[in-house]
Amino acid sequence: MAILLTHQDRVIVQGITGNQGRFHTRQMLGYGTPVVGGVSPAKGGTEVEDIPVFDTVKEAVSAVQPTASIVFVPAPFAKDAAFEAMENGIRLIVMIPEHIPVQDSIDIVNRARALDVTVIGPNTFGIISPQEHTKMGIMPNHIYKPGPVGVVARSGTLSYEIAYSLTQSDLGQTTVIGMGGDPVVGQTFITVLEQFRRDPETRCVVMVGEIGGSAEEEAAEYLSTLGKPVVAYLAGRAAPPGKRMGHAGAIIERGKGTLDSKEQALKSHGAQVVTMPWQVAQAVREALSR
Amino acid sequence: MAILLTHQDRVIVQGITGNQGRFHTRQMLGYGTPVVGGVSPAKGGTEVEDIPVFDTVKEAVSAVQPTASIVFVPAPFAKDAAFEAMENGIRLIVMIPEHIPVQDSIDIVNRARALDVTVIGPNTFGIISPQEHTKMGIMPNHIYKPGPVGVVARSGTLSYEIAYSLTQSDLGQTTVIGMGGDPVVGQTFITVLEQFRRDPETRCVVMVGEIGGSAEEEAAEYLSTLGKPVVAYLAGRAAPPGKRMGHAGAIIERGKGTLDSKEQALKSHGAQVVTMPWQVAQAVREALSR
Amino acid sequence: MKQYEYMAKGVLAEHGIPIAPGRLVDSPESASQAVTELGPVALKAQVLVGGRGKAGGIRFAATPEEGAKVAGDMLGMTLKGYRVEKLYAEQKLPIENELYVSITTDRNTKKPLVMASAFGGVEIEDVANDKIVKRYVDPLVGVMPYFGREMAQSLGLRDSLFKEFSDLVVRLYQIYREKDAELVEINPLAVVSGHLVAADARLNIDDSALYRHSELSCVEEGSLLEQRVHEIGLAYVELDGDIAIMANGAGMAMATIDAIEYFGGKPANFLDAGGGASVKPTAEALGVLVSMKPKAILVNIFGGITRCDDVAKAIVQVKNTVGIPVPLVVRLVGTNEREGVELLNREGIQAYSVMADAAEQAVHMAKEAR
Amino acid sequence: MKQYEYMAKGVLAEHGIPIAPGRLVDSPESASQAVTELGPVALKAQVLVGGRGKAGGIRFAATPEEGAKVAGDMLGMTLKGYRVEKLYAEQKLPIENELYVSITTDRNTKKPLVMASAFGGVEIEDVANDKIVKRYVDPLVGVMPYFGREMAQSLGLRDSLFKEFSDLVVRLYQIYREKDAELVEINPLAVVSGHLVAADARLNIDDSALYRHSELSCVEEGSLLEQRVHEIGLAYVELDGDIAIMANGAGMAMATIDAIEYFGGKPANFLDAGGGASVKPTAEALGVLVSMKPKAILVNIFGGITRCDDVAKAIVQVKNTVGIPVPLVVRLVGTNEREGVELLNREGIQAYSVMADAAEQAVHMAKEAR
Repeated sequence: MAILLTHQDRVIVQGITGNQGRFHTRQMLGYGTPVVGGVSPAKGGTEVEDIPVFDTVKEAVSAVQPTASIVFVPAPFAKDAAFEAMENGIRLIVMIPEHIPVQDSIDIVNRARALDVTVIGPNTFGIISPQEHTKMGIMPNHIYKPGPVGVVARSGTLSYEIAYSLTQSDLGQTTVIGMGGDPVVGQTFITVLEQFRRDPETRCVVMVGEIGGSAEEEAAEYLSTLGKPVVAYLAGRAAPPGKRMGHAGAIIERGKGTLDSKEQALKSHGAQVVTMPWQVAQAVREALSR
Repeated sequence: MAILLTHQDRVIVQGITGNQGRFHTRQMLGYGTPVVGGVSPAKGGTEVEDIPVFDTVKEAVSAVQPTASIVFVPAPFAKDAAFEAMENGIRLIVMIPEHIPVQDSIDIVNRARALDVTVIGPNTFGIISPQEHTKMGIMPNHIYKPGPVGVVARSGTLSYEIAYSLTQSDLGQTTVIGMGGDPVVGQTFITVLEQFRRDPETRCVVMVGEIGGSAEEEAAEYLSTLGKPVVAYLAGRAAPPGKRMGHAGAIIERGKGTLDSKEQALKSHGAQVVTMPWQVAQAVREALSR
Repeated sequence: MKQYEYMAKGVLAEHGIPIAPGRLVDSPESASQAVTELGPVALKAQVLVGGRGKAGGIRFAATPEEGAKVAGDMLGMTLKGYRVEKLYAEQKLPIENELYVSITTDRNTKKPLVMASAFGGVEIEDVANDKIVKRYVDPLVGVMPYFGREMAQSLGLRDSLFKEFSDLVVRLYQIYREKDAELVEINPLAVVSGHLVAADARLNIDDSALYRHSELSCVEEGSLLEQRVHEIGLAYVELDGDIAIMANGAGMAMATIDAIEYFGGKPANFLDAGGGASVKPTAEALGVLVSMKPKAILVNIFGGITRCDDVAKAIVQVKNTVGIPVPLVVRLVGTNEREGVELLNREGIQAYSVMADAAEQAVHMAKEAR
Repeated sequence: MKQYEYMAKGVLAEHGIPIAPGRLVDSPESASQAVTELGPVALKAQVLVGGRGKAGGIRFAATPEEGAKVAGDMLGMTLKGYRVEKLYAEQKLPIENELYVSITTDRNTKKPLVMASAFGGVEIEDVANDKIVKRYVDPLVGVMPYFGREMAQSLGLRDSLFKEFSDLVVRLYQIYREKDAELVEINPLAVVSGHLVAADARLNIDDSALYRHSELSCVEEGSLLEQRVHEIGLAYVELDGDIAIMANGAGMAMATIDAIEYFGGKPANFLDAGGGASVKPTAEALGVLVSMKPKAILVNIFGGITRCDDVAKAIVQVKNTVGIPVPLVVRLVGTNEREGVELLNREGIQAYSVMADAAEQAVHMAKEAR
């Protein structure tokens, strides 16, 4: 099993004719993802990797009945693409681009809530469900394997590092999901944890957090009702206040968003907090054997 | 009985300290309307006609638990007032002002739909339920009496003329409602007819329409399912095309909104259409005796 | 308030919608100068009527001399009742194709409505319904480029036209919202060298929103008398009959006109004295009716907020100042009816209480006066 | 991107929010002139730091002579690490009361958050929570005057302040939206003669939205090196240690810094070479690290989209051109790992596959180099 994304989904790629869109369409297909179409304005009628390309999501909807869309268009056009997907009935949207203006993300995320659409990202590596052979994202295919661990992360490569270490320790994953590195993204730890709670095959959840915001603190209280062990690793222990660490969201602002308050909150609600990424797998193994 | 407005409602007056607001608060109270408060920014703490005045709707909500609001503020501030009422949980709003920009009305009406708020107007004389001794509006008090006739009108004084002729003919009213003379208003004939359909005491409905738009044509089809006799009188028989007859909505534009198409549509769905206002009462009497 | 073509195009250009180079001319000399600078031009009468082309309101000039001559012919001509005061000289476009696009407010859905057609250049009413693409806008979402792309696709546009059209719809909606437009229309939306150009444009502004658009030019429409009555704040429309009418409320005024025709008379005007009018505007309104020199005057008042004694006072005041030299029929019921009727009776004016009777009497008196 | 106070105030004034008369000065002469024209002024250092007042960044001048002297003292001084280049000379306000108001984006609710307090003039973090009024904005509805009135009421404002505050919140939200602000803050929002005036202002613009704000002045923040690395498109932060770091992805870079500290080392920087970096930017980034003259360099790559052989090529390229005269530790796993490691080995560079081992080794080598 998996959360949010399964092999029953029918995926379209918005911005399929760009370099990134083409490359990752190939990768997604290679992993087994049911990619059923692409959208690229004024490129309708062509094909990418034998997948039909449409001018509009509307046309794609009537031709190939997609359920999910992954967006690769450049940041200035991302809001338009997300609304196009939402207003045409797509119910799962993965927003890959970074540098989307925050005001645009606010509009996307709030409209998505009103329409009950699940937005993953922006500035995310996406979502992958190994058992389902299905992914929407830019993560490497070979580092995952099916298993009982759910992973939710704010950061991309760091989640690769951790997922790979889990895989090498023979701890496979139900679903690995990247919430995205921007200040405003579609998911919170809570919304994702709630999904993992409802997935019977997920037996342990790994949270990969970082400095900035208070997403981890907000999530901590939820852990009590999760009913599954949580291992948390947070990055940015050595980051100085007031400096943005790459991610638009990763900044300690005037005393808020420090690692210490996050770790305290998580620990006090029963999470196993490790200090280095290479400690995650061992902690998961212990949690599962308890 | 009545539709939309009963004596159980608790009414506030937005713009209560203006001349119009004061005058009609007195009139509404005189009719028996349960006016529980007024709102006038920076005038909170005072009283009008022994009714407490608040700075904000929010404050009024917590102090006097209103269910309905009548708006008397000048047109440029009407959108703000309507949103203030809606966002604070008021579920029936009567918008008296004329000359509200249409774009503002569009925003008000569409937001009201999303929140399931009933907006009457703008540019309406309001709503009166004689049996309930309750009115929200600027209509004269003495021309109505309780009875079995529902009246829905686009125009004010013309509806007074007709309601008075009904009253003089001993044909009382359940509720008389003015939809408003603007191009974009909260109600349609259909939404109001649907209310009259569900009110067991309304035994006959009078529609007072006019040239412009296609509200009457849209409503015609609904008449088949109304299950009650309808008498319709429409004004503007002699109006030339392209000329706006006072109401922002009353204009025959490029062949649309003519009286003829409206009357044809209503007749073909069973309405009794009369040509002069003084013929309404007789037609209602005949409908009721059938 | 309607805007002249050249004003509408100015607004389009400000919002980045392509228009052809052009300028306003008001004399043969400036027309000649325009051709010198722009090359061959279309000279387009700036009047607020549709079907201008067919009526001779658009002519062409290839040379400065021709420009001067054509402008001389056109300036001062009357087009569907409007005198031509200004021409818009616009570079002649080698039009390949003509589309249509507009945004209006749809009263039934209470939403903005975008309409487009691949068959432009004629009035949209003359285009078959299945050749028109219609889309409603959710005003809480607005118009984003995808909305335009979906319309472009329905229109069968490809390549650069596909993208230009999408972009144009977004800009058009900005105009519609920001300018409080009742109608913004580009017809024809011309295809020139494979690109979209607004060849003609209409822009009607919501009168109720003019207070927030001091940036727009004021355009007066209607007869001088209509303009005068509008200035005193009343709704007024000139009709072609001989019985002048005043009523309180737009619906009542319409119904009064209808009643006059019902009894075989001809109404001279529509005049709404307002739902709660007091002495002064009522007297002013009545003064206007007198100045029209009708065969009879009918005042039809249902006193709700309006007080009958106020109306009576206004009538007496006009009678005793400017005078009312034509037959006057008054119908007066409602609030303070008794006081009002007494006031009138004292001045020898009879007051009816039934609208039908009053209308019939007014028609009768107008016939006698003919 | 942060804006200087005088820029922020310019934006406020454009949006109709009252500010005191003032001007930018950059010399004793222009400061003297400012006092002549404005009367007694506050001279405020234009630097991007909070707590400027306490640090001596705001001083007063009553006469032109005093203005020249104070400006002479202040210009060129260093305030919390920033050199003062410009002063804002602002007419001295007889402040009766100080409020606070700001709009930011709330990450948890994903909505704009308006905060206000009747206790302004200090950092909002120092105001007790029950003295702060917080309201979230539904972005699909926006901020209308009633929203401001409700806040004004919560703040206990009356009469003209009640209305002015409501109006100000509407305008502040316009700025927040139209300027793509991360933060717009007025603190203190002063009461002067019973009216509101923005006495100090902060405006931070979302970097991702700068492309649509060519109207805003560009303000460079950070050290010269940081600015240089940002120009080549990479995220870079200077730290105060001696082990230079490069990783791919912000999370990995943070984790790498954490690992260095974990093993007792001191990271010299944060450098995210990007999640899918190719040879050229990777080489440029490495070049920057070399130029910092650290005690050791740690390159930590998890090859996902990034190909390990590309990273290896970049390292070899830098080694063979500018040279790498300090100990280099490379951790390289993932896509094309074997090819990458072989390339490095051929140049005599060892590659680790375990992050912990690499970090420990880098700390060890840096200690040896001390």
